[in-house]
Amino acid sequence: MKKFINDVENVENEMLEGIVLAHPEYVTRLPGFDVLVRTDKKVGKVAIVSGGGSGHEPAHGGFVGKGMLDGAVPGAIFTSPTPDQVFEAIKAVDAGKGVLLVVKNYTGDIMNFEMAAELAEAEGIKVANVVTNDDVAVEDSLYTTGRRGVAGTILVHKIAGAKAETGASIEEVHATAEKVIANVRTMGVALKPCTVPAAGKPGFELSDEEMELGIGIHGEPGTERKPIQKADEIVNYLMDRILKDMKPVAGDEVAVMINGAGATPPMELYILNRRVQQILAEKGVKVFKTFVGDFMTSIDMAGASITLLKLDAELKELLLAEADTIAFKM
Amino acid sequence: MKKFINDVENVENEMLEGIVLAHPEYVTRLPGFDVLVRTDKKVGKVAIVSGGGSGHEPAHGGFVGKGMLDGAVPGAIFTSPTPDQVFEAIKAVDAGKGVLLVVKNYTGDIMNFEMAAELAEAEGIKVANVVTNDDVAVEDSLYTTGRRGVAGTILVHKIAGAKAETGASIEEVHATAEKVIANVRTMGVALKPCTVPAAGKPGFELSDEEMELGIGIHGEPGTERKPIQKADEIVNYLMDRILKDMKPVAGDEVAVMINGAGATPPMELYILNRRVQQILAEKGVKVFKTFVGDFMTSIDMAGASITLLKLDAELKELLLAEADTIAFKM
Amino acid sequence: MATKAEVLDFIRIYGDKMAEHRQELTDFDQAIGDGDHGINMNRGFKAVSEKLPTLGDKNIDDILKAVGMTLVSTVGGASGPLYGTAFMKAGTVLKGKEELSDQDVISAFEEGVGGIKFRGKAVQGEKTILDSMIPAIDAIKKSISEGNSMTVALEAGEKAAWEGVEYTKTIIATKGRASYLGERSIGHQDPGATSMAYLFQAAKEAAKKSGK
Amino acid sequence: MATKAEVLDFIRIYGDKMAEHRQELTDFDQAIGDGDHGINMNRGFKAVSEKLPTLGDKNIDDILKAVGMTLVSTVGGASGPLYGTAFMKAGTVLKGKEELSDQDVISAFEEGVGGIKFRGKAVQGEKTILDSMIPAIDAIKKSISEGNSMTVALEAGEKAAWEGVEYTKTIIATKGRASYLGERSIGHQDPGATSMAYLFQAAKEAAKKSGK
Ligand SMILES: Nc1ncnc2c1ncn2[C@@H]1O[C@H](COP(=O)(O)OP(=O)(O)O)[C@@H](O)[C@H]1O
Ligand SMILES: Nc1ncnc2c1ncn2[C@@H]1O[C@H](COP(=O)(O)OP(=O)(O)O)[C@@H](O)[C@H]1O
Ligand SMILES: [Mg+2]
Ligand SMILES: [Mg+2]
Ligand SMILES: [Mg+2]
Ligand SMILES: [Mg+2]
Repeated sequence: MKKFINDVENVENEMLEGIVLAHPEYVTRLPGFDVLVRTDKKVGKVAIVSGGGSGHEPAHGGFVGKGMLDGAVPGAIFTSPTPDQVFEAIKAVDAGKGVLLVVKNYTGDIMNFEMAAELAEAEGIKVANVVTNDDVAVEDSLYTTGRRGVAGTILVHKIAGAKAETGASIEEVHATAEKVIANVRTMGVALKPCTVPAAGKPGFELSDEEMELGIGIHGEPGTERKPIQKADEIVNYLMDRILKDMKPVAGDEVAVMINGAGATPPMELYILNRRVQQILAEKGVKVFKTFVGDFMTSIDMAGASITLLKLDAELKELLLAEADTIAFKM
Repeated sequence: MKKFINDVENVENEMLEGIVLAHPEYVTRLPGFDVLVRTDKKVGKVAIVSGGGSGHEPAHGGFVGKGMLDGAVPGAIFTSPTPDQVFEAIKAVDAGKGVLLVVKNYTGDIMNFEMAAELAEAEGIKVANVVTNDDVAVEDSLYTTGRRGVAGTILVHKIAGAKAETGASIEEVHATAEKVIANVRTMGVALKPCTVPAAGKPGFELSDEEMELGIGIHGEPGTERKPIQKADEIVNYLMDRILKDMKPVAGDEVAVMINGAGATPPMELYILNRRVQQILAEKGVKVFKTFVGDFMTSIDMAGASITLLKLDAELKELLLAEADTIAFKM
Repeated sequence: MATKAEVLDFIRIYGDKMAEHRQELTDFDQAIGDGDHGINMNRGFKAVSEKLPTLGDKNIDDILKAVGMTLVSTVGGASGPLYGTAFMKAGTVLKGKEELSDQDVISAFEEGVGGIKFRGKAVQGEKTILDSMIPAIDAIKKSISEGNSMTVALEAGEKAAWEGVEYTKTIIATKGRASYLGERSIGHQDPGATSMAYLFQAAKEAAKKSGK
Repeated sequence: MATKAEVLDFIRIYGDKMAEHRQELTDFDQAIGDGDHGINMNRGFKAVSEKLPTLGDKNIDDILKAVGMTLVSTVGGASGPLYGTAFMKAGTVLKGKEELSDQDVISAFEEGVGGIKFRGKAVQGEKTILDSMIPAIDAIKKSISEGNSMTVALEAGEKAAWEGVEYTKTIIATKGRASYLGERSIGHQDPGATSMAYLFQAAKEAAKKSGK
């Protein structure tokens, strides 16, 4: 394992220290907790809290700031944060208009955020929550826990955050977040696995000729392991799955996010994007806005995901609204 | 070689297509050339052009836009662009107030940009140039071509770009750029080499226990190959070299850039940053602003560099001035 | 009758088992989850064992609640809220007790499993903790109703728990991370069901030690 | 006298050599530079060979200038401006010529090396193109002044060029990428000096072929 770290037990904490030392103008750490909150707490608005395991940087602390999140709760690497941490975040960011929790659809995340919500409600704080589940690689059926929440979560942060910034009620912010979730779809692919520092070795093995299609953001298995293909063919496969689920029609408008998994250079992400845009153009689907970069990583995995979000007038306006965070500015 | 690419010969072109398709609101490609220019050409200001080999994304096309570059000329991977391409960029961005070329100190870059400048001057365009040379790993002596230009170049773009945006003359913009160059220092380290797509295999070999200190942005050799150490020890070494050269005193103010080489996740960059900030605090050097992320990559190298820029009142103001580009917003 | 000392002993024994089987549970989770169940449980019970010395003068209900809260705030993931809720709920039903009757023990288990069901929204047969816990409790209740001692009943409980663990190898996971695997989860034993079987093993050993 | 056909032949032969030695030059550059010198030169001369058919009715000066411009706009890196400038400068001094006297050939080489010195700001002994080019030109001038034919002079020139290449193994690079290596550049031959030695080899072969 080759990493810029000190001791494996201190990775999460030292990373948090590094973030706060780098960006004190954006984020402040709650003393004694693994919680980042906006340095310039905004009053008179619904607050938004998100989180999950660490290892997805810049998610979620990188999206704390004007127009996105008010608080981020990073757990241990790939492990959901505990309710007391989330509860502390909720208390810190609440400005009297309630707190929306944006949770990715994993059993652990859901239960821990739910317990935090119960604690907060017991203290009289209004809490609502949404569960993101954009990963089309996993079937959403009676026999699964449903689709995983992956990179599309960032667009929920962006749009719900913009809605909150308008002074909307928690019910309105909640409804907008649900609208994003209903319209956002993602699928990913990995070329090389990631290494959890404490594990010291990759979470799974891929030969030099293999890729894993439909990978999750913790390296969970996907739909297929295949011989590695050309970028365009990989995109064809992923887009096929996304479009089958999303069913956009000519004239629809979408936002596109090409997300890097941590060890994929921009060069490759742009080559993927090229084919994504070609396919959408062929289908007559209009691209309103494109984001390319590392938004929701899987530590040092070499891989990428494609996210499409179908837009209406409200989502378009909110997508372009001002955002000023460490890793997302608009 | 595991990469999201199609054919190795098309990497540069398909990447450029991908960039333009992603961000038409920021950059436009000159038809028939490998040149990106601002989509919203600003008149009444000095224009700034930079470039060099491809493989350093987001540099340089990612910094084209308000408050930074007016044009970027990406050559083949790790190969400086040819004079005709640079000349075309100069002609396209010139708004009558002259064009400043920001060139990294490599023989090839210097000669190709110089020839382009000669062509432009022959057409009556006012051209000035600066050569960035922030890499303290290479000795600056009579017996070398001087220090290499590396990640500090991005801060030259930012500050010279802000100066140009004020409507300053080309002489003024040039002087400000030179001031940044005189005050910016960088040193890098690699854990894993990069693979030029056309080569198909890594440019150098590092065993699982080794790192290369003082690495260049094309994987050029550095000062030492050593057994891999803890992040804090690596930072101690790099900072020692930088500070010895820069000699800041207590009370000085600096900007810090922790730059990722392409395959290094934010997690690790922030752990490096933590120690950088500790050292500066110990020395009484005040950190005015910190940037952490992939700014000047080396394709898919796992590595990082630390850049310090000593600031005065002018540089501080210009550093914070508005910038709106694909990869750098302020 | 179970004394407070026996309850504390049970918690200590279970904590030791989580340390001992840390790698085994993690390996089971590596196969069908994210490879951290043993790490998670061990982290939680290490925190519990640091807390135990401060709980000596508390009633049993407060002890169990404190264990649950500690698990909730140190384990994370899916098992933290599940085990944490189970201990907290068990505490709630034993309000003010310094000793437990057999019926109290059964009530505590039933409240615990109720907490897990409530929190995890799973039912038996989904390849979870419940698949060893529910049969174990049923076996204990049956044994006590047949007039056996709690030690004998816990022996029957542990046996049923391990049968439940075996059963998890034969079914598809439809809850938790293992559900992403679909068919591919068959053949593997569930880590959570396994850690729960060790809980009944610990309870049995604590009861045996007290010689009743 | 060198005819236009001989000049075109020289360019073709040199282009073939750059294709043939592509990997060798790249390997030399891998050792002390960035491993692309053969790729660069080959790319440039492939473009030149595509251009050549359109230059048949041009004068020699225009042919050389076109070669130089093609190199400049296709090679990039350090060698593009250097070789490109050399050909362009050589063209400039041969204005309007359809045939070249021995003196014309010498002038062309001298203008060429002047262009490289101007563009690269290097002097002899810095482990560059100049280290094979300058001794080669000196040898050619000496040979001609001794009354030899251009073919004989070019033979002497090539020999001197390869001696220059050998010499580059003994010195530290102080220009170009190899200069980052300092002492470590000793022992390796310079790729640019090598590609320049092939240029004199190509000139010699073209002269020999024409049988003069
Ligand atoms: N909804 C649920 N109800 C009951 N048990 C569950 C549920 N979801 C998961 N589990 C149990 O949790 C175990 C995994 O725990 P752990 O690995 O610690 O958490 P995580 O899955 O978050 O990494 C599974 O083996 C399963 O027994
Ligand atoms: N200033 C210079 N003057 C003359 N020749 C030079 C100079 N700098 C570099 N060279 C030559 O260029 C060669 C390298 O060319 P090439 O590999 O094509 O370009 P790059 O170094 O940009 O990759 C070196 O071997 C050396 O002979
Ligand atoms: Mg987990
Ligand atoms: Mg080169
Ligand atoms: Mg797990
Ligand atoms: Mg080279």
